[in-house]
Amino acid sequence: MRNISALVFASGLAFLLLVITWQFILGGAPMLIGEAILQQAAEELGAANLVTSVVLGYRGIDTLGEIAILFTASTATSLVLSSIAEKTSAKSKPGLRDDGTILASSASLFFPLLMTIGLYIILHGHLTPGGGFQGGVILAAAFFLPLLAVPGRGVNHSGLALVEGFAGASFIVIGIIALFQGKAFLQPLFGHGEMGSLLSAGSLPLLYIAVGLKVGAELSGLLANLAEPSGNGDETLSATESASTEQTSMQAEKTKS
Amino acid sequence: MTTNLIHWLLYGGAMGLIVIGIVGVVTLTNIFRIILALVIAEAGANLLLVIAGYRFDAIAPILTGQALSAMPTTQIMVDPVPQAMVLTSIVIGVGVQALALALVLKVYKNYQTLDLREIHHRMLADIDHSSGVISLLSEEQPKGERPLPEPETKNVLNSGGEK
Amino acid sequence: MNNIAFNVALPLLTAFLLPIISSGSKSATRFVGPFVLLAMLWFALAYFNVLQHPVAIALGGFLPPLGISFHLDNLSLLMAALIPLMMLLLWPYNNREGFREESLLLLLAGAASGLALSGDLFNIYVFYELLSVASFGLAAANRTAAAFAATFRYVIISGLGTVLALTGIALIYTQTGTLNLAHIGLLASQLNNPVGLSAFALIVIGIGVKAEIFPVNGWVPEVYSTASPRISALLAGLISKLAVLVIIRLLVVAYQGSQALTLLLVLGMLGIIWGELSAWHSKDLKRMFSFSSIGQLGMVLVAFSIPGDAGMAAGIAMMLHHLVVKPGMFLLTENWNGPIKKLKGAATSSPLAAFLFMLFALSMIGVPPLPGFWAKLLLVTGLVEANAPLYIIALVVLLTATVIEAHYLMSTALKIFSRGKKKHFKKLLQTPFNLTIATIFGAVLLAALFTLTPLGNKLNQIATESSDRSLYIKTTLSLKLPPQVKQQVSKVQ
Amino acid sequence: MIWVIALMVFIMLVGAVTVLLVDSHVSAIAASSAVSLALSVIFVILQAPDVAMTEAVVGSGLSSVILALALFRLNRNKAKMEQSDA
Repeated sequence: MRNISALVFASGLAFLLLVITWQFILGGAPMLIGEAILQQAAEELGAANLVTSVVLGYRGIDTLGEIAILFTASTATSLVLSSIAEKTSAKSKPGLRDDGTILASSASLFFPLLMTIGLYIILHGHLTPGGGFQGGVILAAAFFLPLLAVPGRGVNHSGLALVEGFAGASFIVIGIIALFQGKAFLQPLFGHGEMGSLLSAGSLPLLYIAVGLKVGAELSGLLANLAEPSGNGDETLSATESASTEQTSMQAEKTKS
Repeated sequence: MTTNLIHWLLYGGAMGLIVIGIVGVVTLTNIFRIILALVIAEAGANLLLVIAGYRFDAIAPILTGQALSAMPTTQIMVDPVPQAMVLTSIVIGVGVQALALALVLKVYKNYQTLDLREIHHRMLADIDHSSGVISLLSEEQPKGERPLPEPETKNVLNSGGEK
Repeated sequence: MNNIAFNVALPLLTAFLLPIISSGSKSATRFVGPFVLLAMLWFALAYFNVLQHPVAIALGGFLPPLGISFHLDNLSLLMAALIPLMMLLLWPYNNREGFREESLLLLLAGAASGLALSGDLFNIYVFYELLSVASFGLAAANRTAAAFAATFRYVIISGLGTVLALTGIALIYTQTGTLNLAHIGLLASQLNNPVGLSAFALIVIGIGVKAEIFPVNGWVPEVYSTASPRISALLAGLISKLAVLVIIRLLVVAYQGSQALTLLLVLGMLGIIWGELSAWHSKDLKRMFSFSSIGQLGMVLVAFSIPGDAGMAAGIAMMLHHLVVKPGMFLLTENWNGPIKKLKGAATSSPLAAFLFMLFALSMIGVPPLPGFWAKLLLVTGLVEANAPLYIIALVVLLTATVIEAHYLMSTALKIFSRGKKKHFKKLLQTPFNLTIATIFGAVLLAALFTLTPLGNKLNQIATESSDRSLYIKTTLSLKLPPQVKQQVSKVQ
Repeated sequence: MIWVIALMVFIMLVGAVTVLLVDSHVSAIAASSAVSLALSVIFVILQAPDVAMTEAVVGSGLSSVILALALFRLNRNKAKMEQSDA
């Protein structure tokens, strides 16, 4: 019954989408704001990569929302995966198989290389393709590789949280500074500099560094959370025990207080 | 002619991905596979967005070489706005995917199955159980396949603190 | 003057810093959240007092169709003020587990404010996603097996909705070449074709996951009965209204044609039928309230599908009424968790809770002097005046639903007030906190009863303002259209 | 160029169908990774280098790693359970 209605829904949707495809005007969209941005962006923001001008300039608050989403996802993931009492320490439980020293040493060889590439991509985000997200992912890979190669090595979660918190906060603080200077929230600061040079495009590179560090720290945290075992199932209430969670949690609270 | 063909190919590809993904989400029963289907549908929507900003014979929206000095540039560029949007939506997708996988791990640990229908039945049984209502779904269930946990008959409100 | 952006920036900033704060001092963690919410309330109310006519605010200093703008009118500011208010009422003051739930709630507050204020389609999508992810975390926060399974289904249905909404936004972009709502409104004629309309349908169904709209509300009963009552109250009371707000903005600004209204009407009617019938059959309070929430949101949708000011007024009235009543009801379930059969004698153990239930139930059914009656009256008169076959059918559905609603709520009330063993409900006296909050909701409802005239006037003012399409467009685009866009627009039209 | 696009769209669609139909989870992850790779090639052709880079790094890299990690833990849970059963 459920399956049939689901199929009807899906086929209806497929039909709708196919009809839409048929209706498309071939030859492209009107591109009203796109065209205007192409004309103005270089002058207004001074970033050679116009996508960066859109990501951090015209649609800066989207990017804020996006890093907030990553943060939320990683908070929620750790809420879901961690044990209630947070007693199980990650270090005592090796997460993955030990694959020997070759992997371990090559991982430590790769670490600085990946870090350099990641930072390079972040720093040149306003000039060439790439930027905070892509570089951040590579940073996360750099952190995660040793963890994969040397099982049992714990992750410094409080360090990650520190980087994550301050990177995210500095994005917003840069936005608020603009507000205190009488500009709009998230309005780019400083001058444009010379187009195409590393020190150009005002505060955009700073924003991208913040985004890169935050994305890197968050994804490392996510990966580490998924890789580490979180106890042996004793921390969640099992199916039959869950009958009266609310009452038990209330009880627990009472005993605590 | 070729431009038309390219358009059809691209739109067809994007719509195809969306439809395949959604059909997968709706029909599959393995919860791990459902996440994969969702990822595919998202990829289709992203492609659709990028196509929306594409123009023929245009270059990427990055100023290089001579264009840096000669502003505004004379070359036609593709629309940067959908590209920025897709950047955002790709990263969002990964966050949601990680959260969904964490939930899958937990669900599997608790119910020892990846079958969505079975999980749904057991979840409903659990809810009935915790609210003290005896399962309403017993007639819909495949009888004899695997027994549901017997709902307790004693009053849950009173048994709360016993554990 | 631009400090409404703080309503988004402050909660996000605090949420980012909360892990660091909590490693420093535990007590600071518990106070900083309510403090930020108070600040948000203050910012929203400050604007509310000053605002004479709608204004638009360009974020990042880029003029609207290019940059993102916030649209401030009475409706969006009302929501922006209600968000911190509801959060303060439903804040987990007694939570000692850690900072994560507080962090998620703050993120929810920031996302909700962004959603209420934003005037840009893709920005709305981003905040909607943030809202979703935060609510996933909160829904799973109970950490029972059933909560995880319910949240997983919620994530999948929301993910499906996300894909549909994103597809819809992409379609709108291919048709109009812009993302700003006001600019889309200016180019609305471009959307009056199959592609534009299906884009609307896709967005309605996609965003409708949170608004509990008919085909995508399978998660509602499961999540609400596995999450803690506070979270259910928040999701049903506040978050669903924000999703509805997005839909009506899109409807008012870009889709004034009858097809879009018909779509909403049909979805709303299906929601009413499905929700009320399921509520009728349900055997425990939480699920009964979840299903009746679906039914109520169906009524809200039907109200908004009535063209003109009348529909807007009825819709907003229904929305606000549900926003007060449903959280109160969910808070009561904390103590009355269990089958309805076993509620016998609940009234003797706590007369206050029983009185509150009676008050909420009567108002929801629409018994004359209570606010719920006036909201439903607006809806009924609107439907009668619309005077089209479909609206008459909707009227019949609505009245039938009211009868069903009255039946199941009153039979529950009879159970509560009948004699029974007292000992079942001892816990009620031990957790007075939720009951206090529920009492506040009840008091608000009663206060509304005594200020009906000023409320009605304000409601009409808000309704006229927010159903005015040209006002919305003018407000945002009066910030000056960039020259290139102006040329292109004149070329297109 | 049209042949490249046609090939990539073909790979993408076949990969997507494979994800739904193939039995093994590992193959499904590989197929979804292939979809992402083909997609990033299309993004390059569509003059979207930023998006292509993100899709390659996130879609076929990070996403597959996350999926593989989750699968690894699922399998280990399964193995543990079978042990305790036996």
